Amino acid sequence: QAGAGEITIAAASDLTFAFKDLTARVHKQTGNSVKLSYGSSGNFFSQIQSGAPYDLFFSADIDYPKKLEGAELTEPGTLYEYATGKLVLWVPTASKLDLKRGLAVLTEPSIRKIAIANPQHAPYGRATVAAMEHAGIYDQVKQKLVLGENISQAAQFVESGNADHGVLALSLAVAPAMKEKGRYVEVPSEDYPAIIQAAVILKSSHEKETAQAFLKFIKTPASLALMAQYGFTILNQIAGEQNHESAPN
Amino acid sequence: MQLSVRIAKRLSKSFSLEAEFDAPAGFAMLLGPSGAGKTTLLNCIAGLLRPDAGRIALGERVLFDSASRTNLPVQERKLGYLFQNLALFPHLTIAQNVKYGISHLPAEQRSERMTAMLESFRIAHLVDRKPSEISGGERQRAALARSLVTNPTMLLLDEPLLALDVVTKAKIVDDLRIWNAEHAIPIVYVTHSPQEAYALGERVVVLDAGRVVGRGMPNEVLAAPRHETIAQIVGFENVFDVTVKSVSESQGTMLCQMDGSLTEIDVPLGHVEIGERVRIAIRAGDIIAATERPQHLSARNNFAARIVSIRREGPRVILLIEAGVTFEVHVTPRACDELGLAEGSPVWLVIKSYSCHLVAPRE
Amino acid sequence: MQLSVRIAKRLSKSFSLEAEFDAPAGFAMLLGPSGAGKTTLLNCIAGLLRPDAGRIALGERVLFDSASRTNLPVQERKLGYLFQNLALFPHLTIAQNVKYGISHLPAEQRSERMTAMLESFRIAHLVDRKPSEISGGERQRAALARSLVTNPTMLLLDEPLLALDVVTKAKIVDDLRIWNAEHAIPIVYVTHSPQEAYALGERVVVLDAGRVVGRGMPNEVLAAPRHETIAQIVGFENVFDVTVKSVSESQGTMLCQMDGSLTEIDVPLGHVEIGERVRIAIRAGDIIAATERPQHLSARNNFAARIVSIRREGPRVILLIEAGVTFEVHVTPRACDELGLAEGSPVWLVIKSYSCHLVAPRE
Amino acid sequence: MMDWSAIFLTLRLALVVCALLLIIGMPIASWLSFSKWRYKFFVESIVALPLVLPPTVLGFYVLVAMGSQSPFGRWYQSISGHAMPFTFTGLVIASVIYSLPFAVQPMTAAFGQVDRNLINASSTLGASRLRTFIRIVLPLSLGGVVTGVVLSFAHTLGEFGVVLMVGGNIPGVTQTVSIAIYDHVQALDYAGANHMALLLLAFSFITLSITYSLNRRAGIFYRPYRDSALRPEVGFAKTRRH
Amino acid sequence: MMDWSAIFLTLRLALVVCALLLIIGMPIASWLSFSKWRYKFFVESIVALPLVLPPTVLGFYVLVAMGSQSPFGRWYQSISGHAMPFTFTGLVIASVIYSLPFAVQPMTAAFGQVDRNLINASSTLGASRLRTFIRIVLPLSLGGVVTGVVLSFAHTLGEFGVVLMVGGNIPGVTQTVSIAIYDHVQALDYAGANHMALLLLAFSFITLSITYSLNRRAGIFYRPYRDSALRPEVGFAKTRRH
Ligand SMILES: Nc1ncnc2c1ncn2[C@@H]1O[C@H](COP(=O)(O)OP(=O)(O)OP(=O)(O)O)[C@@H](O)[C@H]1O
Ligand SMILES: Nc1ncnc2c1ncn2[C@@H]1O[C@H](COP(=O)(O)OP(=O)(O)OP(=O)(O)O)[C@@H](O)[C@H]1O
Ligand SMILES: [Mg+2]
Ligand SMILES: [Mg+2]
Repeated sequence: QAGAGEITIAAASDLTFAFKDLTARVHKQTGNSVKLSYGSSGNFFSQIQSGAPYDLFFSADIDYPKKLEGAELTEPGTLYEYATGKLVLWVPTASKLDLKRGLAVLTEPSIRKIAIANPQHAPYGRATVAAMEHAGIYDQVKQKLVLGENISQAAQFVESGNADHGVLALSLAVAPAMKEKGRYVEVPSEDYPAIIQAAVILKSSHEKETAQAFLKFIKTPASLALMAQYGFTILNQIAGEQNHESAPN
Repeated sequence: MQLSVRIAKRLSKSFSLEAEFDAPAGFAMLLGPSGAGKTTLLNCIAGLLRPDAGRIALGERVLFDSASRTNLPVQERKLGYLFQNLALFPHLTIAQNVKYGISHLPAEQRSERMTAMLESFRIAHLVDRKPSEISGGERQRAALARSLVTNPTMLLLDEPLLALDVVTKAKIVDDLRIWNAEHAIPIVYVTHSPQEAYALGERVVVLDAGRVVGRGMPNEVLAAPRHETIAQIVGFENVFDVTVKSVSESQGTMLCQMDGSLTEIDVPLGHVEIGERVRIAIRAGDIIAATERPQHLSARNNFAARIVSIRREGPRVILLIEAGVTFEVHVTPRACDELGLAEGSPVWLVIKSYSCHLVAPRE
Repeated sequence: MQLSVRIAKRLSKSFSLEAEFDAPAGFAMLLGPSGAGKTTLLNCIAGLLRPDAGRIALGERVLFDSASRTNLPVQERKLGYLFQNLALFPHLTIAQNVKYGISHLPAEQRSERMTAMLESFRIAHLVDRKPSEISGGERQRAALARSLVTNPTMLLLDEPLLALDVVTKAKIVDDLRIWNAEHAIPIVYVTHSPQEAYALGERVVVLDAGRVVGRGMPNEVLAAPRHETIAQIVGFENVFDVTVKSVSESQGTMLCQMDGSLTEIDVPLGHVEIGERVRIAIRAGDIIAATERPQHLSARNNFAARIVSIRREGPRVILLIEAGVTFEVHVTPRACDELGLAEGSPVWLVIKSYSCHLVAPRE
Repeated sequence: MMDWSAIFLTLRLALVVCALLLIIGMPIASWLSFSKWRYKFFVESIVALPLVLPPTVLGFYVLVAMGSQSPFGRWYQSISGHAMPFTFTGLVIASVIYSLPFAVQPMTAAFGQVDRNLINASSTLGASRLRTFIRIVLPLSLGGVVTGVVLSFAHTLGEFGVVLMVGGNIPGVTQTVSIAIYDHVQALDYAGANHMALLLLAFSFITLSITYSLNRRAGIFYRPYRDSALRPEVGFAKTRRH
Repeated sequence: MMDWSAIFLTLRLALVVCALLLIIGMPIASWLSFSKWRYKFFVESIVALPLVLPPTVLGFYVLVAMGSQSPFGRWYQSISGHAMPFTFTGLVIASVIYSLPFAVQPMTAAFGQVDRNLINASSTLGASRLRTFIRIVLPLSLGGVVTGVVLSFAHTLGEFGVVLMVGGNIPGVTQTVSIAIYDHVQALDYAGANHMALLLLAFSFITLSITYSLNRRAGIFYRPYRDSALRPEVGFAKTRRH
């Protein structure tokens, strides 16, 4: 079934970098072409409910695909947890703050604005608040928070120098645009509930086979490696790695 | 085809119009002082204002009838209306303005008619100008052309010759007369000028404070005015209130005493009783001034008087002469010189009884 | 305080204004046919149009001078201007319109002045109306009041009595005269009416096609017109082109042949040569009609003629009489009846040489 | 990376919406101007409502109203064979609703300013109400109409929230320039965003400049005393004094 | 869950922006209407530009321009002691820029329609240019000015993209109603979103209705022949025929 297929993927914004690369490979190897539509997962959820013509939905968390599954709008059995998001604490290069102190450093009085994603609906935002609560600093820094509509906007706030600090996704921190501008440190993943990102094939899709093929492709080791390069790793993988690396601690 | 109008319309607490008149084909001159309701009347006929009650018909066509609840839309009344404020379309050229009402004709015919009209009004060279780029009188003529060019079934002209000089005016009066000969339709023509009324009018309607106070042939209505307003319109410079003292049926006159003085004056007989007050109007040109007591004259009224002021206005001299009341008297400059009239000098005034017109007072 | 104007202004390819005149305190009547440039001239004086060249000064104050590049803004010229199109503020009441120019006065004084002005113009009852809610003549008076109430240093009135009836007109003419006696400022007054020019004018300026063609006292300029335009404005109904045949220096006359006929006419001597063509103007009222050949008369011109048409217009009868050329002749109705004049009947025309005015032709 | 398909799509959308708004907006505006109905203000308020809703929220409601869960959406799907959202048609409808007040309001204001005397004059010259509207009312209020068109065109060009919701950001079908730029920004690809934004800016600026300067020269709008000799000295203009 | 602080904040923002736009917009509009400068169209185009940029893009640029990396941002920070983004002031400035054309365009169109004769008349009556503007030009073009104000008020009320970018969604400081609703929608809390949207709608509807019906009665806008006896029959209105 080489060549003919074309699918439209609704993808969470933070997949932008990774999927550019990935879909190019898909096209090269299978001949299938992929149209990418980036946006907020919440929007996609509403749109899919209204009959949006997407084939695949790569959500920024697992709740939306689950809810769609509950509403019988998805192809049964296609739900796939493709990655687990990781939080990082990010500062511009010029900052003199000692990142090794972890989130606690945010209580420093010299810090005025901290950019995070909106905890009301953004998965990373919820995780950030949980992490802050875990560190016992949430009430102290609450007044300093500025909320991005999504994690990408939080990145813009720090990147443009309007916020001093940001709690971002790892996938953004490793993005070329951010890499040169600042330093980051990962927030320990046990400090916040796992941000599981899931994908699902939609029932309304006319190109289910091509979509299946894409899912299959993304599960190949080469793809997983590529995704990891962009900051997306799968939970058990991470768990395994972390177990190895953090053992000495 | 005859226009017959019988309407009532209340505009405000202080003004209401109640008018009734007929106008056959030809000029019906509508006269009346400023604020008399002339424009209001035209607006009602045109359908721009809805009368409170009444009926307007043009020949067989009923334009408005409160009884049968008929109210023909303006567009279907097929009339030409020259607005007092012209209402030329400011964004269209004169040519476009004039052609506006004849868009149903083929282009060639349209241009022909327009050009003919404008040429006869001497503004053909302005076709491509906008109304703001021509003079006041030129605008007036353009608006007139616009209302004539449609071949309407009725024409409403609100002071059409207002802003024009004597020559242009005379020319257009001629044009209108010729035009009317070709188009036998009723033309309601508002004017303040008795000259125009005489020059054009086959019939005259005089309006005052919303009521018709005179109606008929110009000579009947204007030359022997029965109403003060009319007397004033046609320039009866002298209007006096008098009280009837005695009546001489045989002579056809009555003797009256002028209010505020002892002067008595003989006037033509009217339907009044002794002791009643009436109003009389006398043309300043009908009063004769003499330096000696006039003898052997048929004129009944002779007053010893004194000149209050002399003012020369072009081809006439205006005298104010005091004889108990003050009379305005017009004489020619030559007469003035020959009689050696001067301010303060004594004169005799001679007034024929039949120069005194009984007029109904304004309310 | 004298207004002196010397300006040139080109409006379009076909029209340019070049005018020069002085106006001391008092009325300067500006006459001229429609499109002559009267409004343009006022706009230049007011500062609404910038002349191409020239100088405008009011006493010591230079309002405009192209040489010294002076151009006083309109606001600082302190003038009253009655616009030909009135330009009343449509969103303000009559009271607010009139008070607009005297906002610097205390409220009480403002109301007083306004009321006095409106009362004298008989529109005090309309103070609270908007301009769209009053009649044309009422608007005219409101605009006049607005321009007078500011006590300007100069007054520009563009046909101020246009839409008014005879009585109101007379009243306002009186008011203006009184007002001017109190405020000794120049008043430039545009009119089409020779009557108004006579009634108000201490001096007259006649404009034609953008040029001054007559200037002086009303009697000088209007009674003996030296220009065709003027003759037409004041109503010289007869204007003829003639060719000089012979000159009689001793009599002070010259014999001329009328164009298009063999009729010869004796006219006053002018600075012309034999064989040259000149234009003459004769008032219709100055021509005498007789049913028999007149004898023993000083009048030099007697023509056998025939009546073409008779039209009665109010207090006069208009005769068109053919004697090689067609003359318009005015007689009184009584004369007409007494002489038994009828269409087609033969008459004699009698014209005094001095009733024939030599006029410069319009270009 | 220049996304031409997004640019053409946007232009097409703006033009179609603009044209529709002219067709729908003018009758509404002229009814609002000339009607004497007592409860007209009610309609006026309803027309103005899309103004106050955040575009994404409006978009959300439109999406729900058009979507396959609504009777209207199902009806449309049953006759056209496909759902309305996520199609160009859907975008057009949503944008028309969203931009309607921007077209109607300036038009209404302008129509209301036209001198009733001229309308009366046109009627006496036998013109129907439609002809009067086209020949007199429209040209005399062209300033307001053009403002309405320009505002709604520009508004649609830059439209974001509604289109995002209803369109679904599908490249080549419903991805407009503003969304494409937004995507770049979201991807922190500022260079790409700048690139497109500058192009959009330049294009808009040139279009606007041409419109305005043409208008100045040809006088598309009627202006009292436009090129009359009285214009140069009008009292309101600065009068030089040397 | 009703977020009153967001509602008050939004109202305050809209009112402040509206007031500022009146102050800034009217001079610009009157200059655009009355100036005779050759290259005026240039300024006209620049004023119109914010129209065509997607709000989020505009917001992003404003964010960058205000930020501590820009000279302006640093200057502001040095005099005020804090950065401009994420403050109410920042929101106001961004919204003013964004809504400027919505205020200026209808005003310019309306000013341009005012009869020059009346302006001339005012000058001859000794009125300064300011007085002429306030007493004559403004009342005669009130329709356009009110349109400008209503459009910019409403536009600010519903503003989303720019505020999202510049505001940082800080409750009580920069979280406006539109963003609060959006957050509800994003959180799939449709009930909460509906609740707030309905409140916003009702409030807007009532405000608009009151404005329009008051205007109808009191005749805030000048209209030719407003309550003249000629009004009821004007040719353009439907003439009944029984
Ligand atoms: N819209 C209106 N509302 C109330 N009263 C009005 C309105 N229009 C005119 N009037 C009044 O009605 C009367 C008649 O007005 P109209 O315009 O018919 O007079 P007119 O005879 O045409 O006068 P003019 O010769 O001055 O034009 C006037 O007293 C005027 O003040
Ligand atoms: N804006 C303009 N542009 C070009 N020509 C104009 C303009 N306004 C007037 N004209 C022309 O200039 C000439 C003089 O106009 P003006 O208004 O001064 O005449 P007027 O003497 O006031 O005439 P009227 O008695 O008819 O008001 C006319 O021929 C007119 O067509
Ligand atoms: Mg009238
Ligand atoms: Mg004039």
